[in-house]
Parts: sequence; structure tokens; C-alpha cells
Amino acid sequence: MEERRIGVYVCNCGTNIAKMVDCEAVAREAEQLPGVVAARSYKYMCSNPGQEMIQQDIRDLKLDRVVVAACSPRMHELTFRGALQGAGLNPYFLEMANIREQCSWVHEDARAATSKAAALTRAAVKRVVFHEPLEKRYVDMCPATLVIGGGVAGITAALELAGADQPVYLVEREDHLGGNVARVDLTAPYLDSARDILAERIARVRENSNIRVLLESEVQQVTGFVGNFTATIRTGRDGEVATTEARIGSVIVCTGYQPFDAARVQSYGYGWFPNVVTSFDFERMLRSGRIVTDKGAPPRYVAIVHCIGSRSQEFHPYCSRVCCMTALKYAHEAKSALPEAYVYDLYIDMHAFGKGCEDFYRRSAEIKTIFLMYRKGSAPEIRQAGPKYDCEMLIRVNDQLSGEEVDIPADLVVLMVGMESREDAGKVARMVNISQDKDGWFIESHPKLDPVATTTDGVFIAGACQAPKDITDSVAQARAAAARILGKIARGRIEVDAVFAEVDEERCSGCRMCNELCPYVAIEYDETKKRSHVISALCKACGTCVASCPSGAIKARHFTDQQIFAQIEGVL
Amino acid sequence: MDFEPKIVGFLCNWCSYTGADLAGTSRIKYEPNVRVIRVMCSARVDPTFVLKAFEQGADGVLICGCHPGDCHYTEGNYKTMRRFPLLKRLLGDYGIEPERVRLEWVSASEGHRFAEIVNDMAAKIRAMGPCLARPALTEDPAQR
Amino acid sequence: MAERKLQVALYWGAACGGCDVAVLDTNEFILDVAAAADIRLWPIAVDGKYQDVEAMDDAELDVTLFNGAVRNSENEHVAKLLRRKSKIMVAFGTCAHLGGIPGLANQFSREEIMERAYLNNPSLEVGNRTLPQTQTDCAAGQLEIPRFYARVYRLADVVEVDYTVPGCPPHPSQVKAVLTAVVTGTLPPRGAVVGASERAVCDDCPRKKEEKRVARFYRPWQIIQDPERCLLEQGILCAGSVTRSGCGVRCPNSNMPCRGCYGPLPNVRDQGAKFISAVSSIVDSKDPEEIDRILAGVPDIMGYAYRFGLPGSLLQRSL
Amino acid sequence: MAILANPRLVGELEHYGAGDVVKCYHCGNCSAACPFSKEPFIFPRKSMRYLQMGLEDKLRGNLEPWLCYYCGECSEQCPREAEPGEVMMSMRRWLTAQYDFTGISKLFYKSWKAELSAIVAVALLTGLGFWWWGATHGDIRHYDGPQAFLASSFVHAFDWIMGGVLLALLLTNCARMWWFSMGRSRINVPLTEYVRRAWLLPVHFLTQKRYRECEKKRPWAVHLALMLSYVTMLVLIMFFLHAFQEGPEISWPHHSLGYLATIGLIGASVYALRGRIRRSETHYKHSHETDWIFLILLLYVAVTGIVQHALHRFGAGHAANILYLAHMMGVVPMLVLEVPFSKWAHLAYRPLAMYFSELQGAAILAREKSAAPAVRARAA
Amino acid sequence: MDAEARIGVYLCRRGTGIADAVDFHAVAEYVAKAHGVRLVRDLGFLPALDPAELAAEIAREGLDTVVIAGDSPGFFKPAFTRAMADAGGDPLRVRLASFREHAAGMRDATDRAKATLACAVLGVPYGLAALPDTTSVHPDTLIIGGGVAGIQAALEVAGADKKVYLVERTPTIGGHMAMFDKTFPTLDCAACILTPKMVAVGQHDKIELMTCAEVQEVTGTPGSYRVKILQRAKRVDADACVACHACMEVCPVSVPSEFDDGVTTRKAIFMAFPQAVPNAYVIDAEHCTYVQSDGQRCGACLKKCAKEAIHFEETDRVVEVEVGNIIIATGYDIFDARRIERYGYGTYPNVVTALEFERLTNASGPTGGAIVMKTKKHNRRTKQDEWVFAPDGPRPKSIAIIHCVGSRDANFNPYCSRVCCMYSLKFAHLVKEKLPDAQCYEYYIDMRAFGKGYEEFFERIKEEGVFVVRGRSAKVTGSEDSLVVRGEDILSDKLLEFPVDMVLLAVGLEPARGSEKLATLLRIPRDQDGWFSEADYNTDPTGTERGGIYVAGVCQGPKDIPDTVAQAAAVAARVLRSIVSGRGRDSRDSVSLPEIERRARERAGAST
Repeated sequence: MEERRIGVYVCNCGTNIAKMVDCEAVAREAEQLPGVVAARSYKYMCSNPGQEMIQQDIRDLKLDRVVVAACSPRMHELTFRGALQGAGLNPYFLEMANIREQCSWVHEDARAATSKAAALTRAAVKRVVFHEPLEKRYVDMCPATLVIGGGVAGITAALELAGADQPVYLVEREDHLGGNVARVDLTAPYLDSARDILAERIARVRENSNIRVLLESEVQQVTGFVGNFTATIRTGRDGEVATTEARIGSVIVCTGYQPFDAARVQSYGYGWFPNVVTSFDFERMLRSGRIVTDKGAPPRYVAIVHCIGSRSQEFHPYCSRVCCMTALKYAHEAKSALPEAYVYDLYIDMHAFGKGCEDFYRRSAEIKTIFLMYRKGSAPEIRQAGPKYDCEMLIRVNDQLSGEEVDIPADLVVLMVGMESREDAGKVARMVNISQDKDGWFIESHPKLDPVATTTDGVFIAGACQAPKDITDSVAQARAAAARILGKIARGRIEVDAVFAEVDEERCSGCRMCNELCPYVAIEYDETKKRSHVISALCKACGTCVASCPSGAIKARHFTDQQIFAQIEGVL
Repeated sequence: MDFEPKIVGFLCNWCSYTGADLAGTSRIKYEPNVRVIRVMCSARVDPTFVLKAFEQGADGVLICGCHPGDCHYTEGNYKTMRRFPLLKRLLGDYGIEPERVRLEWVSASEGHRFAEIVNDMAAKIRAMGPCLARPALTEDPAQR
Repeated sequence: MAERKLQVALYWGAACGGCDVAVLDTNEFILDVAAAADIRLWPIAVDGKYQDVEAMDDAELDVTLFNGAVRNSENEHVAKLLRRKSKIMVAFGTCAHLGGIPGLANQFSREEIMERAYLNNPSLEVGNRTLPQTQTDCAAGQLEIPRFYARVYRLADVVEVDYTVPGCPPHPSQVKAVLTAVVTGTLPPRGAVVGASERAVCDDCPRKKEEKRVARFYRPWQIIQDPERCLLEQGILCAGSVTRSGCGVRCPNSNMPCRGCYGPLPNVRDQGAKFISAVSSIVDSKDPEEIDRILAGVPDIMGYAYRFGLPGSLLQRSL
Repeated sequence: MAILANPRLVGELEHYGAGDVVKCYHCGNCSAACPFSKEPFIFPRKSMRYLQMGLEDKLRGNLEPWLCYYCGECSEQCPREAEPGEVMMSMRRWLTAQYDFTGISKLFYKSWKAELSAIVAVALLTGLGFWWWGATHGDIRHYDGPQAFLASSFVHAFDWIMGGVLLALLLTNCARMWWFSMGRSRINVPLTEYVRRAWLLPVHFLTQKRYRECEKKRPWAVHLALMLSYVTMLVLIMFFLHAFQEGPEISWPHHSLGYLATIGLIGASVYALRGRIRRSETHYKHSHETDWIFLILLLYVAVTGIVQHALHRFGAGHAANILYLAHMMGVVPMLVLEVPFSKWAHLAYRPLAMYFSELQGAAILAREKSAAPAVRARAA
Repeated sequence: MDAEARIGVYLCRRGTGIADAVDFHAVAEYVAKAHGVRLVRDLGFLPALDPAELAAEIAREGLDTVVIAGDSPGFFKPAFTRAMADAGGDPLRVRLASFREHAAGMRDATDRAKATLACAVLGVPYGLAALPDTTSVHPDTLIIGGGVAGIQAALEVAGADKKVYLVERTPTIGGHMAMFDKTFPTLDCAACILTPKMVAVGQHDKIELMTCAEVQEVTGTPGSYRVKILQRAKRVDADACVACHACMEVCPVSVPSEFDDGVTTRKAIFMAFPQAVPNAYVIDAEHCTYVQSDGQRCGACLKKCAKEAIHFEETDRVVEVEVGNIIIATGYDIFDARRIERYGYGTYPNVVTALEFERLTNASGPTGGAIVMKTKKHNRRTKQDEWVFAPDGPRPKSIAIIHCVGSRDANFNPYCSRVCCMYSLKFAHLVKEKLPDAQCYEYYIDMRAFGKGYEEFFERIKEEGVFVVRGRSAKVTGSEDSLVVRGEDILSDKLLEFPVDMVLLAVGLEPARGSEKLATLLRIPRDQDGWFSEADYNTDPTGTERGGIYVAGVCQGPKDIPDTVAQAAAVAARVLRSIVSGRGRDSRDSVSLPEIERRARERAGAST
């Protein structure tokens, strides 16, 4: 092997690293390693001057490999690869040592942290020796998009793409579009008609020849890879079933949420008391104009209870984000339909954070909604009222604002059920290869800066399937997803990562061990040659096949055995 | 000098490495004994890597992947899960204590869990003492 | 060159003698060998003393075929001696290559082995507590027998090996091939494995390979196998996929699974680790308990993984 | 035992001017802003909360509204424009109505028309009665002496009778106030404490010293001037009426005080009326009907009183008598209606509340100290 | 269209600004003439309606459809729906005609109201009938504002190989986010995620980055705007400058640093922060002695600059560009805490704003991330005592964080600033992390932890030992070195007066200065709080009244980073959509009333 010329760059990250790790010492130690011709530490390696320093060294010192010991490669690997490329070096001649997230930030003993940082850097140096030049490839981008879920997010995404003259398949499980918004009468905080909102959008969907709406349909399978997916969509109920094969370039998952099952909270007696209803039951009442108790009379006391299933240790720890405003909307609606009624609103914290929301909250108070604040974790209890009361039920609540335990009269109790991820979200996730968090919501690629992409190229998430969201935020997200796709369509082709697995056919003995292991069906067996090979565009570089190949015939680019062995040697 | 174990951690890029990063961004403190090697998926962890680590003097090996069902590659972690029992048995036959090798599921949101695992493992191995695989290999020829 | 006959030594270390038999199994070819070469040392067939070897000039021998592992001080001594006297040192057969069957003893300590062989063996006379000693004083003076090492080594662990001929034993055709190559001077670059394929046994195996998913493992005698289909797919632990071919698929062709005697493939560092990786990858379950249950059907994992190669594995021995 | 909330209470209090209470979202700013708000009486938020929730009994026994002098600090800072100051004011009105067992007070607060009618009725009755008595017992042209149209002896007797009735009414109301706030509550104050701290009553009554603690001093000064003027005038009339009736020469020891009081009364009521018209200060921003009626009545009485006095001194006995009638037609309704049933009642309630609250506060703090050291530790 | 339709139209007002702009009488007269309208009633300003009365009227008039029109007709819908059901009619035939939605900021609000009502009477979605015509689109895009929203939008659009002009007023892009230390709730470092994006913007060959620049004039029509951009003189050649700091070292002028929110100083030749993009110095002409003295004095930097990158002769110039779309991403300014005197900001040195604290906790801030109290230092130049954050300053032993400063307050900004709760919790965490023994109090009204992972973060903060006090503190009193925070703890029913070392004011967000001017320039409306009005709250949160002009991020209303980024990308979708298809949309007011009527009738006809 020819002698390498390696540059090692140790980032101080301000004081983020330097506080715990003696960066200078790490650099000095790295300098001693074979092949290392320069080792420097610098305040901010990711800054322009930092990057320029690397580029300068590449040119001046004829570096052929670069090690950056800094933050997590998940953060800046691309940045530094860019720097290498800018200096004319193959970007994959870079290796990063994570001495911040997994060293300086997590350790308290500076000596141990420094020695660990040095070991990680050494491992990177040893590894980078074996790095190979890799090239990005390009594949065609099919302009069609599959939108899974015909709720407001799905409709928006479809309209956005179709508006740019791109074909869209809009797949909805129900026999109508609109999702959960279709179950809603008015929207908060401006009390617009949800029906009008949907009617307009659905009409536009229908009139747009670029959108193929598939109702009563479910996506059965999505195969392929970014830009070149094939989706199998099954349409129809038991009797007549049709299957559509669609060639698509991207997928937007807009499967939304399901309401929390209120019966799970014992103290509210949902399912037991006839006049305890959920928010969606109440919407139905509002839409039919018949807001009545089971006795058929209009309620004199309406109580709205927040956070059913949300913000609880027992059920969902998260806030469902929309219920507060919906509850205030109900207060308005109840006051409108039942001008004589008293409306109670039992909340924990009033989340009126959106535009116009605080104003809406104020107006809810002005129309004499009586607010009671209960403590998170101590849910109000509902019980039947005795004959001496002029109401159906009594709600016992420990009002935090007065410190008093009070009984409030109620004829109708509306439970603000929270949002939860759909029961079958896991199925969808597996189908399109995306992940779910502990609550079942789909995980975005980056919570701050990439809220609609997923870790699977070409698959996007929008709306409440990612986390609870109101209409306006869902719409923004749906458009953001569309933007990503339009960007790719505009370029006409997609970059495919240079990292993938490949079979050395000279060494493959056709044992077929790997064939079944690949989750992406990327390994094909050639019956005539009796050899397997990887369709690289499908490969996601997980390395399963590499680990199991008994012949060692499969190589994971950028994660070769040799590289990892070297790294193991380095860390120890 | 007190014995400080060296633990090699193989972490999958998507969940566990992210989780370990999260431990960092959350400033959750843990023992510095683990040295992480990032792999794209825990299924990339060839049992050979584990043997290699012990050969190189590791006192413990930690393999972390996404929780079953969460794998970024759909089911890579199931493959890891399948490989692990035989690996454990093999290592047992080699005379390496079972506590020295762990397969754990750490999601991207489990910075705390990662820290706990590392601390626990470091404490246990510290109590057990060094792994003798490497000294056995590098013995003096005269002592054959 | 033609005038000078080839100077050849064959030696056995810790071995069963099968490799020597394999040389003889070349049948009449051995006569061609004899015609072309002087066999200077071959303890199984030719009388010869170590002093004769010691008396040779360095590099006087053209080639030494060393079979057997290094188990004791004599093995090592002779290996080093022959190395000095030979131009080419060939690790001949799996024992020399990877430790072979004797290498399985690396699961046990010297004391355990001694105990088992001399103290606690059902075939021993009751009450006998005699253990071999390296030095024994007797009427004839002080006797010295080789020291029994703590573990088994590959030939390559004690001397530099030029070529490797794997197999337990090597197929006679390989013996021919290697000797022919030496005679004709057509040897591959140093360090090469001679007479074996670069691919796995599966490559030569005529059995039909389809989907690999195993829900239960069987010992060969536990099922009536499909003679056409891949043994592993039928749940029989066949090491063919992790083993270098060259043997002529002798075992699978005899309805027996490959045991891996030809050792790992060129890109594989540890045959056993790869074996368990490959075999367990195809377990058809996602349920941890079921996986455990299925894998419980794999007996003696060390024995299966390293039947022929424990000293050649990464960790070489049990602690 | 939980208390049953009464959602109707807010609607009820709206009549008393507490309409903005619904806007409160309980940020607690007002309680922290209020200079009087001290442990254990943290207000006005808590009182507003009782009101919002309809905890009628809690509110009825609540002394906090009386501790508030409506400096307006809370209302100015209130982020929701819930007007806590005004809400406290309206609670005082409501409490006045609650203390009053006759229900008249409630009627007046709920309907300004009823109050106005009652005033007119009492005025007419007074006018007629005095006219009849005067006409039958004297001559309208004579201001004093045996032919006097309305002899001071008669007026004096009338005063005392009226005073007795008023006192009886006020005392029963005060007793009810005691019952709601002290008697019924679980805080036990021993009788000795009542005696020991009794001195607080006249001090608060006469100095309004707590009002002075407000950041703004002018409202206190105006209020004190008005209050002292009123009391002075009341005392002068109750005990020295004859000195007023005599004349035409001026009895300086009495009259000088009377002039001062008149200036105070006219000045303060004009100031207050002007303020309410211009809404110049926070506490003048919201005016209940009863506020207007009270101020106008006060101004009317003061002006008629001084003009009558002037006429008398300048010898226009005829005119003075007529104006005296008119004056009495104002004074009597003011005293019999305003004092026990309306705003003027706070003359008694506020000092009482101060007194009660001191007793209660001491008791509460003592109890807390022994019962919950942990709570205090946390706060510290 | 149902020939037998019997429609009742009810006009109602809730008293928002829009109601004043509409001539209800004219609208009533107009709609009375519409086909099928049997009844038009102007209900005026009723707080509530009596459904029984309405039901009687509906039955009496035999109405089969009710249209409620006004500034917020939705409020009355449930009453009418009930009345309709009670009268035996179809409760679904209650329609809304909201003037608010479509009439905001219109040239002729009454016409818009008429159009809205005409559509509602015909049962045609207004959005369909009033959809503006398409226009051709110039492929270039202008983005105003280089904060995270502008950066994200620029990268999205440029990522599709489309030309972008990114105009930023200050010398660097990055906006407020670049000033932050950590981002909630994941606590990842803001700079770490932002700087790569900034670098990407700086390096992108499709993005023309114009810092120190302002939009001066916008003419043209949707799809083809001509924009004059004032490029202020930077007086340093960004390409030549290597950011060696030599010039800065010799510059004698010292002014408060904008980037550090005034807690440190900078020179007249300066770079906002080390990672600034473009990574070059600029000269602040306003404070530069050389510029101010017309070259008579100073000029030290000029002599010092080895690369001869300084060009004092450079002057402001106007650049004119043509673009098809304009994205407004001007962000926000923070509320001026001086306006609330009782908190003592500006009086007490250790009452600090969130942004100051953000810089204080930042590793790149004045103390390297150490949380210290301000200490008095004598400034020899000004001969005055100044309160500064010194790295060796005393560590506060207790810190109070007051939420909702300037927000949710009728006296200041009535709206919720949306991010303060979470950033306050973040600060509490940082205090606990950096000063584990320090007491930290959070005075809040409602803890608005609504986003993904936020509630969990709140729980974590409580576990870390932060005292959360439910109650907004009312005042801060004390002296220069000791402060007392007085506030009510509603949950424990106590009036708390904590002596603290430092008070942190969680100041709210306000529209960026100059947004009024920009609104006039672009002829787009702003809401009552000064934020730019979106076209439709629910369905078009990023569009504006005018075609080809969009809003992204906080300039439309307070927002956290994920929501800002999502919005910025959403805007990019709109822009890309128009560029890819070659068709944009004209402004909303481009469609006339008769045209809307015609289209609505056509659609109504088509639907029967």
C-alpha cells in the first residue's frame, strides 16, 4: 500500500469540545500516527475559515485523506465532505471522529475524555487509510407522487403538486376525502366552516386532471427507491377489488391521527354516562343542529374537559396541540346554539399559542365561558347528580385557581379527546420504510430543519401523522413536502448516495444466503451465472448482507470489513 | 492503577448513534469507557467484529440497534437479534463471560437509556476485571 | 535444473497421518514423484533422522510438505529446522493450515487435557497416576520427551509458510497439483493457497439452492433429506458456504454436510464467526424466544464453527 | 366537601358592575400589584375567582373587597382588561346588598329606576310632611323663633328618630356582616381579641390610613376630605343643629367647621363628578348608576344647604325656608336610603372590615404557623 | 340552481375591523335582488341569537337555506343550525359568507362582501369563483430576510436549480437563530444546525446573497415584479477579506454589538460573529470616524489591511432585478422591555431580556457561556460606570424568569408569542445545568408546551428542580445588586416575594421594524398586531392578497423553528409550483365582482 498523506483536524467547537478535551493534545497525539502529515486544532472547524484551512492543507500538503475530530458526523459530515470536494479531493476520503456529542458533552473527567477523544481520532486515522474514492450517481426522477391519506394535508399536497402539472395519486381509505376535518363543523379560531374549506379543495381536486383520486383504497406495497417507486394500490371492498400499479417518484404520507378512546379514562365514565360525549360526538351534534341530552332536552350546563388522554402519565405524555382551541370553539358554538346555557371549560394550561388564538381565548371568556383549571394528573371526576340538583351530572374538580374543590353542574360533558397515532401507522411505516417514535408518530428527518422529510429518501410525512397539528400547520407541512418533491422534479434527476453494497462476482459462490435478507429486495440472483448481485440504486447500505455473506464476497462501500477492523484497532 | 474497562460499541446510525448523540446534546453524563464505532445498521455487525474487538483487547462489546420494529432498514435489527444467541454461545465457549457482550435496543430518543447501559456495563465489567483474550494471544513464546 | 533432482521433505506434526495417506493416495503418481525428486525426510515412509536434516545446508531442501499442527516442542523444533533447510515451506493439510482437529483441544487447558488423558480416562488402569514428564531419569540416563504445549498452533504461528494446501486431508489431485507446480516451477505468488478454489463449496455443489429460511435445525440422521436440495435449506448445518472449495464437494455429494475442512474463504478472517453469522441470519423468526428455540437446535457451537480451525480463529483458544 | 358552583352569580354581579370579571385569566398580576395585598389576604384575584366560579358563600364572607381602596393600580396593569378594581367595587356593592336584610339595597343596585323612584318618593313625602308640619305649626316667613316654620326642636326630634332607625338598620347589617365573615367562618377569634383591637375601628374610620398606603395619594386625600366633611357635618347637625338654626349672626365656632365641611363636600363631590364625567382616573372609569345618584344627591344636599344658609344669614327667611324644604327633601332620602342601603353604608362596613380582617388575619397566620411549617419553608 | 330555493340571508356583525369597512346596507340591498332570496335581515350587533325565534322565522318564511353573512358569521352558525333543525329543515343548508376571510385589506370591501355573499347564496365555494387568473412567471425569486426562514426558502428554491436573490438588511444572514445557544426541546445547538445551512447559502451558485441591502421599490405585476434593491456600501471587499481581524484590532470605535444584543461591544469595522456569512468584515459608516469625517481622521484599518480589501470610496447603489415571486421572511424584533417600567429593565442591571441571556449562555457570547451577574466596570473612554457581563463575574444564586413580558397583555401585545414558554424552560434547564445550586423560578400564566416533545421537556425541567410558579409576577423591586420579585403563586395560594440575583424577562416577539414600510411597498395587508396577513388562516397560511408574494416564518405571526422551517418550505412549494408549471396566480383583487358572479352562476349551473 502506498503511503497515505493524512490531515487531522481537531475542532474546539468554541468551548463545547475544548472545555473537556485537550484538543491540542489530541492533535499532537494524532500527529504521531503513521501517515499523518498535519494535525491541527481550531476553534470552529465548520466555519468558513476552518474549512478553508483544510482545503488549504489539501492543496499545500497534498493531503489525500482527512480526519476531522469534531461533532457528530450526523451534523457536519456533509459539510466537510463538501470542503474536501471543494479542494478537489474525493469527499469520501473523509472520516470524522465524534468527540463532542459522544465525548466532551457526556464526560466529566477531562483526562479520560481526552484519552477517549484521542482513541476515537486514532481510529478515524486508521480507518481513513482504507477509504476508497466513491462517486455519487444519479437516477431518473419519476414526476408522479403517491399521496397516502386524503385528509386536509393529503389534499393540499396533491393540489400543490398537481398545480405544478405533476401527476398525483391520492389514495384514501374512506369513500370520501377530507379525513378528520370532514368530521368537523367549524374551525378555530376564526370559526370558518370546515365544510366550505373542504368543499372548495375537493372540487379543485376533482377538477384537476393531474390528480387521480382512489377512494376506498389502500396502498398495499411500495417497492423501489426514490424517484422510481412502484406502488400497488388496492381499491374496493370485499366484493370488487381492483389493483392499480402506479409508477411514482415520491411518496407523501398524510395518514393523520386517530382520536384517543375516551373510554380508557375511567373517571369520566364515557360509555357509561349517556351525556358524556367526545369532541367528535359533539361535532356531530353541532352539525345536526341537535345539541340535546339523552332525554332530548337542550342542556342547561355544558362542560368541556380538556386533555383527555393527553398530557398524562398514564396515556400520552404529549400535548395534542389542537384540543385547547377546539374546546374554546365548542364554548363559542355551545353559547351560540344554547344561549341560555352555562358553559364550563376545564383545562390544565390553555394552549392558545397560534395566530389569533389568544384573542379567541379572550373572546371565549367574554362570552362568559367559566374556566376551571385542574391539575395535570388529577382528572376531574364525573358522577350522576341526585334529584336535588337541576342537572344531570356533577363534575368534581379541584380548581387550581381558587384552590377549592368544587362540584360543577353539567348536563352534557364534552371530552376533548387527544390525538394518537393511528393503530395501523406501524404498517404504513414498514411499508414505506420510515420510523415511528415512542408514541407512534412518524419520525421526521430532523425536528428543526427537516420536519417533513424522513430517513427514507423520497418518502415524506405531512400533517398529524408526524405529531398533533392543526389545519394551518398541516397545510404548511403538506406544502413543504410538496416543495421537496417539486425541487427534485425540477432538477429531473436524483442523486443517489455513493454508499451501497456490492457483490464481488469473482468471489460469490451463489449460496443465496443473502437473497432473502435484503429488506429492499435489492439483491438479485442470476440463475444462469449462479451469482447474486446488488441493484445498487435500491440498496440502502444497511450492511446486513455484508455481515452474513459467508464468502465475504459482498462489500459495504465505506463500511468495509477492513475499514471497521482498522477502526476497532484504533479505538483500543 | 484502577482497572478501567475498554468497551467497543457498535451503534446503528439511525437510532442508537442518534440516541448516543442525544445523550450528548442533552448533556447526560456517562462513563468514558465506551468507544463507539458507527455502522449503518446493527445488522452490519458481523460476529467477526466482536471477536476482533476482543482480540484487540476489548473488555466488553456493546451492540446497539433500533428497537425491534423500529429499524430504519425495516428489519435489520431482527437479523442482529438472530445472530446474537449463537455469538453469545460461541463467546461462552471461548470462555468470555456473558456480561461482556451486550445487545441493546436504543432508540434515537433514548439518550438516557444509552447512558444507563454504558454506566451499567462499565460498572459490571470493572468489577469483573479485564478480559484475558488478548493477553492469551500475545503470550511469550517461551511460555508455550 | 533438470539434472538436479528435487529435494523434498514430508513431515507430520500433530496429525492423524491422513495427509500422508493422501500423498500415497496419489497412487502411481508417487512414482513420478520419486523419479523426479529425492525424498529426504518422510517419517511415515522413509527412514531418516533429524541429525540428517540438521546436517543439511540451509535451503538445501527445495520443498517441505508439513502436515499436522504444532502441539509440542518437537513439532515446533522440527518445523523451524525444516524451515531453515527448505526453500519452500508448505502447510499441508488443514492441521498445518488452521490447526485442524487437534486444534479443538484449544478449548481446554493443558492441565485439563493431561487430566483427561492420563488421570481421568475410563480406559486407564485404576489407580494409575502417571503423568508424562519432560525429563525422566532412568537406567539409560536422562530421557527427554517433547514438552506438551498449552495449546495448539498453526504451522504459520511458528514459522513462515510459503504456501498452503488446505484439506483434511487434501484431495490427492491437490497433492499432484502442488508437486507438479514445484517441479515445473509454476508456483503462484508466495502466500497463496494452492490447489483450492477461491469460491465456496456451494459453488461446486450441485444441490439446488432456493430460499434460505430455516425454522428448525436437524442433525443429518434426524431427517430423510432431499438429495437434490441445498442441505442448509433443509436445516442441516452445512458449512459449505463458509468453506473454500477444492475438495470436490465430497461430503455433500455423500449426503453429508460440509464440515469446513478447507477453511475460510480468502476474504473471511474468521470462519466460525462467519458460519454463525450466515446460519443464524436465515433463521425464520422475529420472536426472540422462537429464535432461541430454533438456534438451540445447533449443538456444540464451538465444534461446529471451528471443527478444523480453532487455532486459526481470531481468538485461537478458549480462555 | 366540595362546594357547588353557581354559574348564575356572575350574571347577578353584572348588575353591580362586575361584568368584566369574566375576562380574567388569572395571571395573578393584580394581586402582586396591589400594595394592600398581603398574607393572608391576597386580592383581588382570589375574590374574582370566587365570583367567576359562583362560590357565593365564600364571597359573602369575604372581607377583601373592603380592604381595597380602588387605587386602580390593578386595573391599569391588568393584561386582560378585567378591571379588578371595578370588580372589587362591585363586590362591595353586592356585599352591601347581602348585608342588608331588607332587600332594598339589592333592589336599588339592580334597578336605578327603583332607587330614583324611592328617592323621589321619600323626598316628596319629606317635603309634604315638613310642609304640613311647618304650615300648621309656624309661618313660612319666619326662620326661627316661636313662629318658625320648621323649628330646630322639631327637626332635631326628627333627626334623632331618623338617626335611631338608621342606626338600627346599620347595626343589623353590620351584625350580618359579622356573621357572614366572622361568625360563620371556622376561624375562631376569642372575644378578648375583639376588645383588644377595638381601637382599630375609630382609627380606620377617622384616618382612612390604609388608603394612604396606595401609591397615589390624591384619591386618599379627596376621600378623606369628603369623609371628614361628611362626618363633621353630621355631628354638627345631630348635636349643634340649634346653633345652625339660630342667627342670622354667625356662630363661628360651629359655622367655621360647617363651612369647611361644606367646602369639603362640594369640592370632593364636584371633583368626583367631574372625574367620572371625564373618566380621568382608573377608579372613575366605570360608574355604576348608584354612584351618580349618590354624588348628585350629595352635591345637591351640600349646595342647597349652603345656599339656604346664606339666604338665612342675609335675612331672606322666606326663601331660606323654601330652600330648607328642598334641602331636607335631599337630606332625608340621602340619609334613609343611601346610608343603610347604598354606597354610603361603606362608611360603617369598611372600618369594620379592617377591624375584622386584622382579627382574622392574625388568627389565620397563627394557625398556619403552627399547622404548616412546610408550606412556609417552601415559600421561603 | 334550485328554482324553488327559498333562501334567508342574515347579516350580522361581531364588531371586528372588517365590519366597519363594509356597507351592510348596500350589501343587504344587493343580495335581496339575488335569485331565491326570500328574506334579508340585518341583525346588527347582537351578542347572541335566540334559536327558537330563528326557528319560528325559518318556518314562517318557509326557508330551506340560510346564509349567514358578516365579519364572523361562524359564531352564529350553531344557532342557525339548531334553528334549522328545529324548524324541520336541513341543518346542512346553513351557509356562511365570511367577510373577514375574503375582504381583509381589499380595495373595495363592500364589493368583496357582495361577491362572498353571492357565492354563498349560490352554494359555490368562494375560493373557486374568485380564483385569480393565471399569469406567466419569471423564474427568479426574491427573498427578503436572511433568517432561518429565508435561508430555508432560499435553499429549497435554489435546490431546484432556480435563481434566488436573498436580501438581508444586516451584514450577515442567520437572523435571530444564529444568536441562540440551544434550541428547545432537544437542546441541540442552534449554530450547529444553522451554520451549515448558512454556509450552503453562501456557497450556492444559484443564490445571490445581498447583505446590507434593503428593498426600496417594487413595481410590476404578479409573476413579473421589478424590484429596486438598495445595496448599502460595505466598504470592504468580501471576496478579498480573509477575516483576519487585523482591521478590527486597530479600529478605535466601539459600539454595542447588535449580535450580542448589546451585552458586548464591536468595532466600527466588524463582523457580526465568527461564523457570519458572508465571512467578511463590513464598515458601519454611521460610527466610522473616517467616513464621518470625510476621510479627515482615522483610517487606521485602511493602513492595516494587508489584502487591501477596504474601499472607503464605495457608495450605496441601487440594484434592479426582475423576479416572478417574492418571499417575505423578515422575522421579528423583541418587545422592548423598557416599556413595562415595573420590571425595572434598564433600571436594574441584572434584569435582563431573553435575548441578552441567550447571548450570555452562548459559548460564543461575552462570558463563554458562563452565567454571571453584571458587574460594574469603569469605562475609561466614557468616564462612566458601566454594567457588563464579565467572565469572572459573580454567579447568580437565584434567577427568576418572568413569562409573557409584553405578550398576552392588552396593554402591550395581546397575542401569545408562542415561543417564550419553551425558551424560558430551556433557560431554566441551562441555569440548572450550569449552576446546579442556583434556584430558578419560572413565573408563568399558562405553560404552552404544545409541540413535539415539549410537554416532556416541561416535565423534565420540573424534575430538575426548577420552581414553576403559576402566576405572572407583577413587579421587580430592589437595588442595583439585590432584586425582589413579587408575584402570586396561584397554585399554592401564596404571595411570593423572592429575593433573586437576576431576573430574566421572557420578552415577546413583535413585527420587525420596517415591516409597515414593506407592507406599503408590496401593498399587502397586516393584521391588527402588525404581522403580515396570510391569505387564509386555514388553507393558505403562506400566501398573501397579492399574487406571487408570500410570507414565511415569524413575520406572519410568532412561530418556533420547526414551524418556521415548515412554512418556509411551504412557500418554496408555491414558488416552485409556479416556476415549474410556468403559471402563477394574479392578485386576489384582480377578479371583479361581476366576474365572480358570472363564474359562481356558471358553477352553480354546472353543479345542478
